[in-house]
Amino acid sequence: MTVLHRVESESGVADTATVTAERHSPLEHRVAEFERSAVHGPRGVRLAEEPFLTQLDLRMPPSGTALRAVSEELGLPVPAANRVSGDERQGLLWLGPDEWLLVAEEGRAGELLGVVRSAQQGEAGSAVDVSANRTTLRLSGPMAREVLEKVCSVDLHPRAFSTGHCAQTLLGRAVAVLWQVGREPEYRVLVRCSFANYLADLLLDAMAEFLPG
Amino acid sequence: MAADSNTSHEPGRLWRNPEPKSSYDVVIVGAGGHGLATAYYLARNHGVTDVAVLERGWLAGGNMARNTTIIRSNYLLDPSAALYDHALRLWEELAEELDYEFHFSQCGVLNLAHTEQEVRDARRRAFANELNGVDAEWLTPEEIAEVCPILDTSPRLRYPVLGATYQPRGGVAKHDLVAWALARECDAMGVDFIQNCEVTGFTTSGDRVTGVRTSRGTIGAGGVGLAAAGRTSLLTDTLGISLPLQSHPLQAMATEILEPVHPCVVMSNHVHVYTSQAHKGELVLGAGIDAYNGYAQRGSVHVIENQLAAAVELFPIFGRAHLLRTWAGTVDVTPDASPIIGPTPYENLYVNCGWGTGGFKATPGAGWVFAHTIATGAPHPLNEPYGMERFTTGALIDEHGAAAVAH
Amino acid sequence: MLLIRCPWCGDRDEVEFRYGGQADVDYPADPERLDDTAWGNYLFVRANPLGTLTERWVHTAGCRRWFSVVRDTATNEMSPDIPSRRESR
Amino acid sequence: MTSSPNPHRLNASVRSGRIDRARAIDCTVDGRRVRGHPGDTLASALLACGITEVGPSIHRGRARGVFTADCTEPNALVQRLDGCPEPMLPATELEIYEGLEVRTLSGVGWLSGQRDTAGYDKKFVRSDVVVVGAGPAGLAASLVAARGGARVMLIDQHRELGGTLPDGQAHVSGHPATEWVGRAARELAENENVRILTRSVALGCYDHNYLLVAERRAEHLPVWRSSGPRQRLWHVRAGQVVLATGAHERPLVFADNDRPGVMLASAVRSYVNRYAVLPGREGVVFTTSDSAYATALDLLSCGARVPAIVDTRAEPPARLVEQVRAAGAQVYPGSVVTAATGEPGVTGVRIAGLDGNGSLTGTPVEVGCDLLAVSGGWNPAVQLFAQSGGTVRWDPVVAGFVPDSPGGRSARVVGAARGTYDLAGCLAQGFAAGAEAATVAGFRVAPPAVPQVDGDRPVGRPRPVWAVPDESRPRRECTEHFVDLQRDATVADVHAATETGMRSVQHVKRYTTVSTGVEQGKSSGVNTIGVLAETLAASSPGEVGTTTFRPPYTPVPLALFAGRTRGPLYDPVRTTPMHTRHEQAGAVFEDVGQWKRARYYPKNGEDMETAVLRECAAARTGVALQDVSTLGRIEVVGSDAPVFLDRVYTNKFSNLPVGKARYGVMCGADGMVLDDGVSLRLAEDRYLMSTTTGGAAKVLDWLEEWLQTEWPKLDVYCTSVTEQWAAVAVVGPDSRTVVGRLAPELDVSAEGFGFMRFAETVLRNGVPARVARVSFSGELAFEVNVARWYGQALWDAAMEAGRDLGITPYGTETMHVLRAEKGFVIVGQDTDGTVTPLDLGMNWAVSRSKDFIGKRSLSRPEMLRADRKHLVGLLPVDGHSLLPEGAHLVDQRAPRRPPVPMLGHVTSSYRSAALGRTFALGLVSGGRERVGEVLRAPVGGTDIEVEVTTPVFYDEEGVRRDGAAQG
Ligand SMILES: Cc1cc2nc3c(=O)[nH]c(=O)nc-3n(C[C@H](O)[C@H](O)[C@H](O)COP(=O)(O)OP(=O)(O)OC[C@H]3O[C@@H](n4cnc5c(N)ncnc54)[C@H](O)[C@@H]3O)c2cc1C
Ligand SMILES: NC(=O)c1ccc[n+]([C@@H]2O[C@H](COP(=O)([O-])OP(=O)(O)OC[C@H]3O[C@@H](n4cnc5c(N)ncnc54)[C@H](O)[C@@H]3O)[C@@H](O)[C@H]2O)c1
Ligand SMILES: Cc1cc2nc3c(=O)[nH]c(=O)nc-3n(C[C@H](O)[C@H](O)[C@H](O)COP(=O)(O)O)c2cc1C
Ligand SMILES: [Zn+2]
Repeated sequence: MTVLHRVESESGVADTATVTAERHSPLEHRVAEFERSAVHGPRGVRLAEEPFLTQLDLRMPPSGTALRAVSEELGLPVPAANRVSGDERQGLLWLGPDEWLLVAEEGRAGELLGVVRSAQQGEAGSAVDVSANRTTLRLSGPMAREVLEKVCSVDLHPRAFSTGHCAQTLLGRAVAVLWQVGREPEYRVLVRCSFANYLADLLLDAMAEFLPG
Repeated sequence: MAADSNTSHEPGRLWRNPEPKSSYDVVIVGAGGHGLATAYYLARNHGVTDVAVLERGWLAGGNMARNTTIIRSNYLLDPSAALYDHALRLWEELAEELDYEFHFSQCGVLNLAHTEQEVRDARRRAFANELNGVDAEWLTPEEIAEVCPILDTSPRLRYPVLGATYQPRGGVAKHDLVAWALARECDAMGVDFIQNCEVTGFTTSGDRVTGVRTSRGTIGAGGVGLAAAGRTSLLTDTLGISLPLQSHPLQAMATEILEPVHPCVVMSNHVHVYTSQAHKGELVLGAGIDAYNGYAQRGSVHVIENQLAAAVELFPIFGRAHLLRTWAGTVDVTPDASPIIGPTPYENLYVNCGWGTGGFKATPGAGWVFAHTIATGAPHPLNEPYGMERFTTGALIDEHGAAAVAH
Repeated sequence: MLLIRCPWCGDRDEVEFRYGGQADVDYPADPERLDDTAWGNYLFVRANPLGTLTERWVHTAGCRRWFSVVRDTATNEMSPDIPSRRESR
Repeated sequence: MTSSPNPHRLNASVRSGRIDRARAIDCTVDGRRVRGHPGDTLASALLACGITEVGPSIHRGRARGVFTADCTEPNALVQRLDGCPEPMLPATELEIYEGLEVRTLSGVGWLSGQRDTAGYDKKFVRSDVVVVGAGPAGLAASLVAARGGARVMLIDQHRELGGTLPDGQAHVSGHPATEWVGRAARELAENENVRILTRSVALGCYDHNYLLVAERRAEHLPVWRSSGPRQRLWHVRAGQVVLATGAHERPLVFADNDRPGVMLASAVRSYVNRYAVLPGREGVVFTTSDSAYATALDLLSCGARVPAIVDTRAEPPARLVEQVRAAGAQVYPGSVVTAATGEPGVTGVRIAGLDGNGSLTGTPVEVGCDLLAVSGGWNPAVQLFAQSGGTVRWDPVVAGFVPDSPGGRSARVVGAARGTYDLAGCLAQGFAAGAEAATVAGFRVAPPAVPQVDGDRPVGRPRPVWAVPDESRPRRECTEHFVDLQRDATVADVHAATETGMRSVQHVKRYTTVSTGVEQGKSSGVNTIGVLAETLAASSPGEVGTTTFRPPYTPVPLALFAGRTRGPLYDPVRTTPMHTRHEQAGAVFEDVGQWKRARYYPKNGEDMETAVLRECAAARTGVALQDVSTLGRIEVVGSDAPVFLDRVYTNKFSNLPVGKARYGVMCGADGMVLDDGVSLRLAEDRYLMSTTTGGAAKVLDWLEEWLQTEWPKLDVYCTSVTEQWAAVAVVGPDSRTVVGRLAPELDVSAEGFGFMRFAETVLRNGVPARVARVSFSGELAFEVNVARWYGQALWDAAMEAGRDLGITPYGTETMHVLRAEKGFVIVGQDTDGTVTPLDLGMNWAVSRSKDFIGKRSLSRPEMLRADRKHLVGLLPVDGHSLLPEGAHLVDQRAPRRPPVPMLGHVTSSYRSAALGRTFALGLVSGGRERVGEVLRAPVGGTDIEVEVTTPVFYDEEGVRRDGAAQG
């Protein structure tokens, strides 16, 4: 028997079951290459993919009750502009005056969508599962900022951008969400899947300078 | 210098620098290529020589001094093909007619296609050109390589060259020399060039313009032709005429002088660059307008970076050429990328504007039809479709396909 | 490369934005009641001043919000529009 | 040892110079070996070897020599030959390295076909205070700003800090100034907020304090020793800018002033003090101001003779005169060099008096020399300041163009760049500007006291001379008085320009080509302006004004601007999650926007036509599969979503039932078709819109624009989910079977799953999916959507499910054929921005009962004309001939010779397996009224006759979409 339209769960389609064996991330074939390109030491920098993170795009009026309820329910304060509340395991990224990206560990889209929807109580706003929309690159190492500065014009100096900061911006010719997750520095770069290979190429090319020899 | 003689000029003399008279039969605003050509054909074709060309700066110092000098007539739509090819036919005789070597070189123009849709569009244009009597050929990558060996036609490119239209009659001319050649002939026929004379407004009587207010006083006029390019709407605004013009910076650049390597003109809409080598030897490159309105005659540097990336992609050999100078003009862009040439609500005021990124090639043709419009009070058949009423009726002449990249 | 102050994300380079021309051009309340000239003006005629222009930009590579600023078209000096009448909700 | 390879190198006891004598470097110039040391430029190495002459001049082939020691060099331009050849490099700026090989040029370089393998890098940074120029003024500014805690960036084009200090003999606090430089450099280097970029030229200063800086990272190294990028282009956004760019010395214009051996006085100092090279043993100095006296003293202190110091001023400062006299030089006050003599190099000068009116007096005397050091005064380096709109004015005291009041710009100009030529003044201005800039940037700091300095202090006013009168010829005949050495332009040329009627320096520049070479007027500009001012009897050079200062400050390779944006990184290649499957299947790809889409899948060497016929046949008679993951997807959510879609689509979406899908068309405000696609109604307040592949970003922007700027009150939110989904279209009579196997839980029967419905289900492999019954081919078809990361699994599962049925992957070309057979348009192929939905015959999709964006435009007079171009079908009368896309259609009776009136053109044209013939779509004037008419398509000299038809060729009744017609 088929339900022709499942209004309740229409956005949950992607996450109902996590059929991991059937799942492929855009950069899974490049793991070895990432390892080869890693540079360690004081002028080190490394790139890796962190695939399949749960991501929900939240849109709601910034002053509405829905937002407060959602924030309370998630246990994450509403972040200030260009900031992230929470941490790598569960973080709420500011994307715009009425837009946030909830990023959590893999496989939690259905659950979190439920939490958000029920907190929202039918008030204006939208919550859309975008977990498969982007993949995540992780760029870390003492030279990570140097590398990003080759492809990104946002001010990444520690005085302006540090752990817990995020920005939607251009990396080369790709739009991405940049999130500093650690002091080393360490960054997460969330990028649409179809741009992932380009961005990996771009970052590896920018990293090449630090390869010994 | 007295505004006395219209006898033949002294050797080397290009123009007198007369004081403005109190009035003229016709006042042209703007001594760019179009203003000069208009004055020339007013005198030559219509015997109207009591003409002043008023210029806010130095003669031909606007876009005429800044353009990448590309001349071609392979436009898609009938009115455009007719107008631009009329211009090209005039170019073919102009140097001789004016007895002035301005290095008009029909080195040929390639318009590259990089996607299947571009191929369709380009072939459509080439087919139309043929039927309009405009020379056009469709070239395969191999044939392109023969015309322009330094162009990378390999499939290696991110956007490989899939083909190109080729107009052998197209080419370049040395812009400054064209202006001087026209100016010399106008001057000899009695036209006054008044430089450093900015028009700031008009004097009117009913629906007639009686003169222009300028930084050098009011000058009476039997008729006024505006050929002020990027500043045209500033002038029409003073009369409450709203023109659909937006003035944008358009940048170009040149390298140092190099031995000849680049045999023709190459233009690419898709990767957005166009290139040629001037007769002196510098490579001249350009691309599209800066997004924002602006009169500063300078633009943003990322526009240049993008077009140089495209240039080096297409021409790997350009990598070690040096960027010597960048500059910008102020171009007036219309919604359909076609000019406005014709009458206005004021019965003796005419406009010639909206040439955007591509009016140099039209210089003699535009001057021809604009002179006709001013002299007779009615548009020439070639500029009939180019009136401003088309933005009300919807009869646009949409040349974005042919003009999307500046040229 | 203009430096544009997105009211939400802060100062960013021009490449992150798309230009939207003159600000505050309203969509006519009842287009059918406009004559062809008025409609043509709505479609095609925009201010093109030498000097200050209140203009729109959208932060395409960032928050995707439209906003207006005042810019001098002769010098490119920019100041944020005060207050933003539209483009907020 | 026979002879020293560096005969002109000064003994270390006389001048140590800033070179490493312990190591020798050999390079090759015009095939000759030239030996120098680390620290040498090619020019200093040449001079050390006694080579003064370089390539002859561009037009007149006159002998020329090294003229400067900096980036204003007009003569010593070389083509580098080692590595990837590079044209027109000034020898005065080229640091030597082992293996450097060059050829001297005559003003024209060349490009080689050799591939440039070097890397070019970019970097984007912000800085509170950016200081350009690391001379005393710039160093002072940087020191103070850094002490305040600001992020400081100090940029200088040379390898060492100190600006011109190492060229001279000044002292600070009683010690050589270079020691002060060393201390400053250390302090800055130790401050983590300071970034020092040497070998870096600030190319341009753009709006909003944006600077572009070209850093040479590996250019001074042999190719084999360089790793990493050869050059790096820094994009610097500065809070505050301090320009301490120094000044350029002006040449002097007199007869034969271009002879090898004529050299700027400051360059002579530079060669002596910085490079320990003595450019001549008998040096005449010709000057208009104080600074060249130091040149004379330097020469004398190295054992050279200075037979004459020729000063234009009748009363040079007595202190200077005494000093040089005491050292053994003779001063000729109120005098000029009228001519350099010698062929080709200078062997002497002719000196005459110059009276108060600027006329020559007395009988010229001849003085022998092998070096003529000239100083026509100084031009503050205002280039960067002026580029972004700063204005300059003529300062008669400085005798140069100086920055006008900053006029609201945040650039502060200090030191020689604003005409301050004494060291103490430079330091004071630098300190003050650094403090000010830091303070404005939010880092409060006060300037320190200026240390005690001596040396290099001008006291007298200069007396500029723009062109020394010729001894016998009038100006118009001064054809050997060069104002621009690089462009071979003379006083006579400037004069000729004025005789044409030209008054503007802009015209003169273009007429003579003065200042258009690689020095861009740095050495030629002001002299030309001066000559012009005199010719026009202008009150001062200020009345003439300058030409426009434009970036870049010095020439840089185009490849540097391209940076990383080359080859595979030129533009992102976007691929779908099934991409590798297409590659494995041997697909040929096409570029659609940034996407690579499979165009067709040739088997066993098929050409496109054969492959497409096969793929089409599979779709019409069996089952075929296409990756449609590139289609744009937007979730439109909110209580006003139905109202909103009614406004953006020409047809209605508010009455679409939940669970159903509808095709929609969007127009621009001008009424022209913008995009189209199918939208699903997921819930009362939720739609999933699809857009064309190329339109995805554009449509989302479009929706946001209207929502935010026109209808902010609507409760609607749009979210792009294009890449959340991967999708395949399963097409053909057998698609039901395949989808039934793929999604066993789904009732795929015609009754259970009607056209334009959609359902959610779980595929056999456990993957959740949304299946929609939509068709872009007229055939029974399903679109199966899964989360992106299951895309490849979906493809594999579908192929597996259809294997026994011969499921055939198909590409965009087949898709185009299939839809064209049904008369479905492709936006962008069958439309071009000038086509309305009515032109396409889509009246059924254009609502009369509601307003939508663009509606008003459809009633403009032009849109109502009967002869508008309509979308029609076109059938070549000969069913084998294929109309070329883009071909135009003309009336049977149309003339054969141009201009031929055209009625329209072919937008899509194919061979059809289903129709067994060729067919096409086109836009034809009054086309709907012409159905049945036969037109001609003239192509390549022949005509193809075509019949105009309605645009639906296949299954006009639409029975196949339910699979009913399955045979
Ligand atoms: C960078 C660049 C590249 C280009 N490349 C090409 C190309 O390759 N091929 C091509 O065909 N076209 C090209 N163009 C376009 C072409 O230059 C213009 O379309 C054409 O020059 C415009 O006509 P014009 O010559 O009369 O305008 P201009 O030369 O700009 O003349 C207008 C004159 O009016 C004067 N003026 C303005 N206002 C007043 C006033 N109030 N009072 C008095 N005088 C006034 C101005 O000072 C100016 O001299 C290019 C333009 C630019 C900027
Ligand atoms: N008449 C005179 O006696 C006279 C004239 C000029 C200079 N001077 C002396 O010269 C010194 C001037 O000091 P200062 O600090 O003003 O200037 P400076 O000439 O010492 O230093 C300027 C520095 O800026 C660099 N520079 C210029 N443009 C640049 C660019 N676009 N990118 C990167 N670097 C660039 C130059 O290469 C130079 O190193 C003082 O010692 C002064 O006494 C004397
Ligand atoms: C076709 C063409 C070729 C040019 N070639 C050179 C050149 O070789 N050297 C140069 O310095 N400028 C060259 N220019 C640029 C001019 O010097 C100048 O920048 C331009 O006319 C704009 O004027 P402006 O910079 O004074 O505003 C060229 C301009 C054009 C249009
Ligand atoms: Zn923003």
